[in-house]
Amino acid sequence: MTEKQPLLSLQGIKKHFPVGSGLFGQKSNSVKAVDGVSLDIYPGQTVGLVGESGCGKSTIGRMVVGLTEPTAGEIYFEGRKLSEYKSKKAMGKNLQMIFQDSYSSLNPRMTVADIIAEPLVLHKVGTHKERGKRVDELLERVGLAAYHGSRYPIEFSGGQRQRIGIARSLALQPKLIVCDEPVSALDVSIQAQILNLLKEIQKDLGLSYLFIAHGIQVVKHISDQIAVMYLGKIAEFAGKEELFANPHHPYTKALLAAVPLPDPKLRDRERILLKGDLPSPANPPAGCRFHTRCPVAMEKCKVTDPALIPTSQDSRTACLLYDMSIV
Amino acid sequence: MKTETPLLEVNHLKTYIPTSKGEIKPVDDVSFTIAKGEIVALVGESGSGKSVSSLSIMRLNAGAIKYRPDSSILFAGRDLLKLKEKELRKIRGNDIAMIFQDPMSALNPVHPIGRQIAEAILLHKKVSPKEAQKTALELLNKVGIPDAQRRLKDYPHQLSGGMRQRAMIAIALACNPKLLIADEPTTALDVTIQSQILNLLRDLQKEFGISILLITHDLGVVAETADRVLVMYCGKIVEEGNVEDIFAHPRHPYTKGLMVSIPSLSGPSKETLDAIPGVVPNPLELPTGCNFVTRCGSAMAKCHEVAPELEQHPSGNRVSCWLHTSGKGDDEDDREATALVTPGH
Amino acid sequence: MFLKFMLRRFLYVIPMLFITTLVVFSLILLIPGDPVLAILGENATYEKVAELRQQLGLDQPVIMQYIHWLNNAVHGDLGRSLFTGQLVGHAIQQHLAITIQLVAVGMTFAIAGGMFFAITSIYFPKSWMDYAARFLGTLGTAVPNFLCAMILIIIFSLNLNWLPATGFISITDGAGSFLKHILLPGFSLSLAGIAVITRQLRSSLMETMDAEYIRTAYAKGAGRYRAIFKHGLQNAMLPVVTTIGLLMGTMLGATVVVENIFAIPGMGQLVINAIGQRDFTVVQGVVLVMIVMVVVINFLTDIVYALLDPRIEY
Amino acid sequence: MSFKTIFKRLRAERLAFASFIFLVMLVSVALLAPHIQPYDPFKQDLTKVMQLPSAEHWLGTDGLGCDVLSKMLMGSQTAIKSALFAIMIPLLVGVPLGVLSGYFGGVIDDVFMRIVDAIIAIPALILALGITSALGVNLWNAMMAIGIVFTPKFARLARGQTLQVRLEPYVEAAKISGAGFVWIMFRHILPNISPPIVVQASFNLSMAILTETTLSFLGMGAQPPDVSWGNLIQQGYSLIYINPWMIVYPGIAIMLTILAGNFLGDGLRVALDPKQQKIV
Amino acid sequence: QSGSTKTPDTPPTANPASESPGTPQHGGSLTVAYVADVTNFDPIKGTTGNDHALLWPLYDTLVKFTPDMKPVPGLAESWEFPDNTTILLHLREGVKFSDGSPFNAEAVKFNIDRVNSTDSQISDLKNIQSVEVVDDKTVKLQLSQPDSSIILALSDRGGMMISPTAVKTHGADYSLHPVGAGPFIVTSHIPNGEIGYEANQNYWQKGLPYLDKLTVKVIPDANSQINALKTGQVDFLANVQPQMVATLKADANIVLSPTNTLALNMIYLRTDAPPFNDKAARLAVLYGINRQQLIDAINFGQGTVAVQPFPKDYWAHDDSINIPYDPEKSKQLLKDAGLSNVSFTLTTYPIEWWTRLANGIKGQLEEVGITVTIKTLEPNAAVQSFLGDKETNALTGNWSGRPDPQMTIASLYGKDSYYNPGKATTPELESLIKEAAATTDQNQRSGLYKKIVNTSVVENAFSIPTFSQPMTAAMNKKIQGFEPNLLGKAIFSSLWVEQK
Ligand SMILES: Nc1ncnc2c1ncn2[C@@H]1O[C@H](COP(=O)(O)OP(=O)(O)OP(=O)(O)O)[C@@H](O)[C@H]1O
Ligand SMILES: Nc1ncnc2c1ncn2[C@@H]1O[C@H](COP(=O)(O)OP(=O)(O)OP(=O)(O)O)[C@@H](O)[C@H]1O
Ligand SMILES: [Mg+2]
Ligand SMILES: [Mg+2]
Ligand code: NI
Repeated sequence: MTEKQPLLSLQGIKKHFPVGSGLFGQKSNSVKAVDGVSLDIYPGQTVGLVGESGCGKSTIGRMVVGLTEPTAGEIYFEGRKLSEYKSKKAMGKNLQMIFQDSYSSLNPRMTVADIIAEPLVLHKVGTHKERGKRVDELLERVGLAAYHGSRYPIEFSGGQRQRIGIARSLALQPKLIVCDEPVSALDVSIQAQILNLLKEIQKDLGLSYLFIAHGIQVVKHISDQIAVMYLGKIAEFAGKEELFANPHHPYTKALLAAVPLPDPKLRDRERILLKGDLPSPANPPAGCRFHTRCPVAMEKCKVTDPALIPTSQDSRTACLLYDMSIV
Repeated sequence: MKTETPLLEVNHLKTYIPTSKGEIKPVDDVSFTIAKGEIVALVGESGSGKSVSSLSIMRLNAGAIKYRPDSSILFAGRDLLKLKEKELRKIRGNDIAMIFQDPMSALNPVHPIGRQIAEAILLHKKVSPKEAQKTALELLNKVGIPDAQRRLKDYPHQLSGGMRQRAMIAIALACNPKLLIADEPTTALDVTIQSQILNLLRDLQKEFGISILLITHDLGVVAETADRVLVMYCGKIVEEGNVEDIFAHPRHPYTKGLMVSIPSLSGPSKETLDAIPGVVPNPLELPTGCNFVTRCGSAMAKCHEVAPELEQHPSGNRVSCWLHTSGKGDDEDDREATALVTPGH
Repeated sequence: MFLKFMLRRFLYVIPMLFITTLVVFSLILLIPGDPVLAILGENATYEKVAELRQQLGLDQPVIMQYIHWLNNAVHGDLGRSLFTGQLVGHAIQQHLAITIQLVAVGMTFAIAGGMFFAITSIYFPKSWMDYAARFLGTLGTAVPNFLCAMILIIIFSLNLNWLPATGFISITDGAGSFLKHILLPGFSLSLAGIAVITRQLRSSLMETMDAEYIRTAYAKGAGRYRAIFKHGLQNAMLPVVTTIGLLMGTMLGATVVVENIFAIPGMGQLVINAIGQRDFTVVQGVVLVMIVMVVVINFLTDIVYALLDPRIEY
Repeated sequence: MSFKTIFKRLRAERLAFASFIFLVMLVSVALLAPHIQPYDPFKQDLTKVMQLPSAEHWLGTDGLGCDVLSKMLMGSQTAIKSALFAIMIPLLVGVPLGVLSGYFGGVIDDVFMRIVDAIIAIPALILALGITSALGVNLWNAMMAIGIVFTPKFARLARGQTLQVRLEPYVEAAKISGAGFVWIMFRHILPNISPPIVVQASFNLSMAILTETTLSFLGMGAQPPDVSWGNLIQQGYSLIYINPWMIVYPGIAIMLTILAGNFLGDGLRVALDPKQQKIV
Repeated sequence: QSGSTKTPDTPPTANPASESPGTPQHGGSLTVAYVADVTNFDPIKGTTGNDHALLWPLYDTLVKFTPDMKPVPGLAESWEFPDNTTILLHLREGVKFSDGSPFNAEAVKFNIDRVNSTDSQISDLKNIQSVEVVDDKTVKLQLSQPDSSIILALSDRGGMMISPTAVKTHGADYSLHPVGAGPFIVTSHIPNGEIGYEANQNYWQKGLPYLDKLTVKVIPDANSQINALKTGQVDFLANVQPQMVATLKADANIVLSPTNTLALNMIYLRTDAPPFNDKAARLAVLYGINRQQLIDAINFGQGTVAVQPFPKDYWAHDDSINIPYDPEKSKQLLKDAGLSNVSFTLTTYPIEWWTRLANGIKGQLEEVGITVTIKTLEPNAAVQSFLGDKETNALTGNWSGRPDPQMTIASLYGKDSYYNPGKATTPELESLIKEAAATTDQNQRSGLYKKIVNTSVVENAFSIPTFSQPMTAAMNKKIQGFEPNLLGKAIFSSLWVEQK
């Protein structure tokens, strides 16, 4: 790892959503959407976040950009606590987000130029004219033409809308962009275009991404490090090559095995089939959260919740198989 | 090609939809067959007409749909497009069954799933509701839902996504259909669940010899599941062939493009992906000539003028591309493309 | 669990009743025209007015009057009419049964009619019945109910002489004559309701019939009839159930007009009379009872909703 | 969506467009009323009351010998002015309250919504009667009462819509960029919740006219010398055995206007629904 | 006029115009449509003039009246005036209340004391200082000052005898269990719905009533009344609205019985504030109204021009008093007084007929240069606004009439009269009113009333009479025995049904 100071550092963050209601509407239970996650992102790096639906990926992203307050833990940005920022405004300059649903992330009643200019207006950047110029630049940067600015989102295809969303997120020249499944809704051919664009932009501007996705191929393509999440916790965190070459956590292994490969010759390869579904985050299993589905679960997994421990130079895993301290 | 008569034979299917802005042709002259016990995959981008084709088989398309009169869909010798609604009803759910992409919305939210499975049985078999419930229980067990007895009384919202899709499959299997049409059955599911469901489908196919028309846009799913592949683009089939063949030697530029635009899981990742440029044309403003011409890297003048026919390629595949009209070999391109897909092997 | 749900829903009703009664109470006190002057008429001397005001408690601060009234109301005492001296509770009892019968019939017509037209319209799309149902769904909301009542009377009473033009016979005094008397007012009362339910149910059914589970039903081999009645209707009824609760308030309000035209001695007549006379105790009492009825109906619709929709957690 | 597209899409809805044309005509008639009415609508002639239609008075005369046609024209002006007035109240009061309530949630929301529920529980006509008698019997007070009665409905609608819109990613994107409530409300929420509110307003414009008619019938609406269709109907009702036509004209005018308002509302619902749009 | 207007309470007189052929037949039942329910079955608590018709079947009064409003014996067989502040009432023998308790001097004292108690809304008898039981059948009324109206006032609410036993038994709930000595008893009452009466088997007048059963249906809406009558749901309609007369005339099954009444349309003026503190302005209004035109237009010809508070056939009426419609004179009056731009607010009720009338008046007055602003308030609020809050200059109202002219004058033109909120008077008028109160001879009295009317209306225009309101009863042709009276309040107990 680099000695540099991380750009973003999550330290033991939790997010519990109160749910359900007692007789008088009092909250009786909570969904432990994120339950103690620590993660660092370094400048110019991309950290991928994968995991099954509902495991808390988006919640982390939203906490990073300040859309949700963590229940516990701290987020540091450039060494400063996010909670110390006076306003969202100050954060918004450095932290931006790209959303999954390219349609609903653009206000259908605003022109594309207005949408892209919005962050600039909010931060009182430049004059009206200058902003206009910047919008044109941004549009071109993402592969659209300046004349597209006067149109409405409805007039664009999904991929084009995603480009507009990217242009908007770039407007304030942020240092980190949270990409919450930016390509899941797109066709493969378009997906590739957007992934290329994101990479290009990173190269040009040197920014960092927190890249959230289900699709492990996509994450692999774009990330430097990858965090595999399971039920509100990080199961394994590793450098990309390391993770694929040598996965440690049984969940990571199962996940990789489950991805269908576009090669019919590999169809009969051996693979680990996980039983059952993801348990509800409202009452996660005791001990290791994965033990209910883990093909190699041990007795102690039912009681001990494993910590994230280094398994190799570049990776850490939360699994008792690798934790020698617990017998 | 198989010599025995296929289970399903779709001939020149043309499904047109009149809209206020003009007629769109989501399915325009599509022909294919499905043999008994075969899994055929239909792949293509969003909007290419996969769902409309599959719905046309059972004539379930919504709205003011027109099937052109020269189309025919022969199932066990009968033209489904010409059947009376009443006769068709006897086939739906009985000989041909369907499962859909989003099992949440495809299940009636106000009925317990037991009732929904039993209904499929009661509609076709003269059995008592009690027996139907019993069969439903067996089906739930068969599709691998644990604690099936209790689940019978559960409502869809009480099940997880994977279980819902299993319940959908149970409904589809209720009357031992000969053909199962699965329209993106795993798109809404997580990969770990997806592999469970795909496994289940494969097992069912093996056990009962059901034919499956599997609609998907995930080439990985195709590679892992299908026997034969149909690639659709803008309402037409652009390439058809054996699964190994297609993946080893994609011939149509679109098929090739699809294969290279997926990031590969094995081996080192490339800096940039070879994306197909441009976007799918608006169905109301299809280009003249080949539909793919606007995005094709090897488009020729001819491509802009005349649409190619789907022709038999010497390899056995059928391709609809001027690059591959009879006699013209082009194995160099093929090798290059294939290499991109599976560099590690 | 279900009992707990009901209890929770019920507890929620209490603050609502409290606010409602406060609104009604203050509103009534805002109404100009001193009831004391009206009661005393030509004999209104200064002393007499003051005396009567005190006697009626009208000299106290409004909030005290409210608290006093509320306290009594909770104990079932709604006071006495300022004019007739009759116990308000008693007066309401006499009128309530009539209005309940009227509204029940109106509601039945509205629901039955609305469902009939909506389903017909969906079952036979683009047929004349569809257009008729759609037209009715709009027309019904466009005809003031007194006009409707008048037209009905002109046709069925004055010209055909089939049904009586005025009056009311309680169902306990003979179902036949009850029906004869209630048909016209019941229909006039329900016209807007029929229209509203037709519209609502039709659009909700239309949406439902596009749902994927309907396609699933067809894919199973179900026919139209089954798709609509077994699968579509229950889902489509859900939003309508809420509407039905709201309709109740509209209908209770409309009894003011309908009861007037058909000379039916119900709550509507009672309240409009009392408003005219500034008989505050009666107005307060009647409005309170009407609100309680609406609230109870809404409570029941919530319960029905929860029963119809298994997704509601209780 | 620009007005042009909305207009284009509305034109595709035939009935709605016809209604739109009708309403435009009605508004023109209302605006032109002072110039096109054949007589001064207030000019009484007690020697010629309740006359049947004639060449001189196309629709006859009313109970004071005024020209009914002129009064009808005048009434169209009143109908439009008063209905707009009535609808302004929920739009200016109910909608902002609903937006606030939906956006901030929590205690404000609880309190607002309890009040809204409570007011909705009061039978509307009775509430309107109460407010009118509290404010005094005349047209504007009646319309104000109607406006007040409509307000909770709009508040509820606006709240529900806001609840949805405030979670839309585009609102979150604005929040990330540092937008405050006021910005979000005016740039994002109001424009996006306006279609259902416009639709509702379109229905309620006609509801306002209808309710005024009912209030007039009960003697709590517009009072002569103010001219409204409602009080023409009231007069027509009370003099129906002298000249039944007197109730027919305002009756038809009201019904057509309401029908048009409802059809237009239906059409707008479709025209303003972005779901119905396709990528071009 | 129209149904729900509150009319300050009134008494009776009329033309015995109706000819009832044949002899009365006993038995049968009758359904009457009536505009409003009784406000209270306790006569001292009722508040509107509409109550009488519903109370008379139940309560006999000490004095009754002829159709032209002359007093005739009722429960009091005769009366005498030993001096001008004493009245002796000789009661009828053998009368019992319907609960069986006897009607005697004690009961009369009980009732009259009750009328003058604080519970009571009646002020007609306030000049009765004390009631003395002379013997079982004789009562002595001691007056505080001469009051010629007392005798006819005893035919009104104040003279309705209720059973003291019933009052003692039921107390505050008496009104739910009313007991009188009238021809009927109340058997059922659905408030705002229906009152059921049955013949009182113990009625003192043998052979009466003819009917076994009388049902009164409350139908406030005028159109609904007509519908009910036309469809045969009711047999009798006490008061047909003027605009309905024509349609009923055309119906062969229905007989109309029109009569003139003491009821009168008035414009009450606020005489202590501009513009009506100026006599010229008042007189300009008096002359500026075309009364016949109002009758024709607003009432479709029903009614007669009135310029004095007493109608034509009434003994207090004087033919010589006449005020022609004279717009020129109005203008002249205003000009002479130097008044220009006279304008005033006229309050009326939110009822179609009333607003039409008020607008008619407005139109007429505008022709003589007086601007009228109409303010519509509900009856109760209107009266309060005019009399109490002094917010408006004038009120259209109806004077519902009183049995005795003295009662009328006392209510309208006395210094402290209820309908004289400006306390307008002249010394001459005051003394005339006093004198009339002390006079019992009818001829003398009518002379005095002529003078009173001359001063208050013709010379000073303290309030402006417009036209007298006719009363038209409508009934199924099988109904006989209806006797209309000048008071304009129907008496149901004389009705009988022709049986085929
Ligand atoms: N506002 C909220 N209130 C209550 N529960 C919430 C809320 N937001 C998220 N959750 C719950 O928290 C858990 C994690 O949600 P999150 O959206 O972070 O998952 P995810 O990993 O992004 O899933 P997906 O891949 O489906 O987007 C889920 O169980 C979800 O239901
Ligand atoms: N009922 C309809 N009315 C109008 N257009 C329709 C209708 N159904 C489908 N289409 C259009 O037909 C084309 C093909 O649609 P289809 O649903 O078959 O695509 P698909 O290949 O299944 O896509 P996806 O992968 O998104 O499911 C699309 O352009 C779609 O917009
Ligand atoms: Mg997510
Ligand atoms: Mg599809
Ligand atoms: Ni491999």
